[in-house]
Amino acid sequence: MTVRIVEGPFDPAAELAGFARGREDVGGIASFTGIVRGEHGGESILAMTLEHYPGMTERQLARIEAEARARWPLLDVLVIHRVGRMLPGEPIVLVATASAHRAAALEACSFLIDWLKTRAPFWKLEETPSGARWVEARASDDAAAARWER
Amino acid sequence: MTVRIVEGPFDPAAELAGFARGREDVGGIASFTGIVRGEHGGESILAMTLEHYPGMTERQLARIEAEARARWPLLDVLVIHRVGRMLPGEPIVLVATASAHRAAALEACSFLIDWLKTRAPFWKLEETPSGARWVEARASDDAAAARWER
Amino acid sequence: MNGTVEDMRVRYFAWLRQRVGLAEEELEPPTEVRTVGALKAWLGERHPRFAEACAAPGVVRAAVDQEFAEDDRPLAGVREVAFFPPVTGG
Amino acid sequence: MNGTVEDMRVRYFAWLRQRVGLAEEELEPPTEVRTVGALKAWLGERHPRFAEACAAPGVVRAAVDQEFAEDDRPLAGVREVAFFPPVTGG
Repeated sequence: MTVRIVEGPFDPAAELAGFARGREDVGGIASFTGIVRGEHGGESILAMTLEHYPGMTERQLARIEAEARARWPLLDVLVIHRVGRMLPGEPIVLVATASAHRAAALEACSFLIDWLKTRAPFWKLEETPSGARWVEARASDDAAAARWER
Repeated sequence: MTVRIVEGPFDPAAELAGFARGREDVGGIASFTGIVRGEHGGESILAMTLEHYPGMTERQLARIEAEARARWPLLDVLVIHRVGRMLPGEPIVLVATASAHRAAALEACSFLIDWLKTRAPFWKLEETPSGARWVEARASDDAAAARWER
Repeated sequence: MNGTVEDMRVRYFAWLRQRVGLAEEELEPPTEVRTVGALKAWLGERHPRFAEACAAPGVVRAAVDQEFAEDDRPLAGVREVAFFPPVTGG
Repeated sequence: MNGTVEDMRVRYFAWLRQRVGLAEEELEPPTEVRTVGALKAWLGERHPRFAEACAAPGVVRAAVDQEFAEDDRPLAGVREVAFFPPVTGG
């Protein structure tokens, strides 16, 4: 079970290659990689800066990961979130889950990214040709996270 | 959009590394990797052989993939399924989806593996210490696939 | 298009292939064998263990020209029919 | 535990940090500032643009000792309070 905040580029494929390697109890691995898009709301994105709240971020991610493990029989979990300035095409976040069965891996992966998006203290600043702007929270993210309330 | 049947081992991480690379319109990539487990129903699995129906397999996978693209705004899809004999810990199947937004990528990935499991002509033969046995279809797989009926 | 079938290939997969003892055979069913269901019954006369498998409901699935098919599927013009147990891939 | 707060660190993130013009400050709020809501009002007197942001409902979120907190959260014994807009990570 690993949660990591990284300040430079990371390689999701390389991280996944090492994830759950050599285990014979894993039947399925699900993953989600979030990537900086080159466009948002019709405007070009030149770069994206992720600000976060050091300390609280790690605490919240650890809590979200523990909640996922309490809800699904997970054999392993990996969460990597990049902070700082990054360019279009670069990965922002990787969530991976391993379980004996696919439903647990897939559902937990969706849960982790939904809760991370609404409960971990990160803020996105987009650089566009007309200046920098803070990304606004989306109601659809709240709705996605609310699916998992109980 | 790629659908591949492979007869030897494949490397999901390497496949994912190349998937959707260099695109700036992809906001999220979801993936599922199915792996041969070393145990099933309390018995050790020594090896697993995947039989399929050449021709029909490719046709069904192409159809399932087209259905996913019709339902979600996908920018790319990758399906790789191994056939023949393989060992515990080795990947059987990889499904990956790329979209501008995460919900489409995650849902389409679940859909693809659910329909593949119930609509593509593959059959698993497990080798155990007490002999070989054909894996029985699971009602839970039918239920998972039925979620996507409409 | 009178239901006549010529040079039909019948294929068997997984444990059905093992039970029948054949992966495939080229057959010329009589003209009265006009549907998948009729073909099943006719093949059952040649292969007792195939008939046994067909007796259990929902166990033997069929594909006609590589598309899933039910028992009422007509066989006119069909070149390939396959029988197999429920799929278990992924 | 009478609500007295000493040497509290207040932190601001994202556009709230830019509006206030500070990432953090060490403060000693008066004893009558006993909750997150009261702290917001008191900080608003020092930072007019913080008061402006707080006037819009649901825009300024808070964390107390690195846990999300609502306006009624007591501040007794608290060492760090943070204010920020809704999160947008992932």
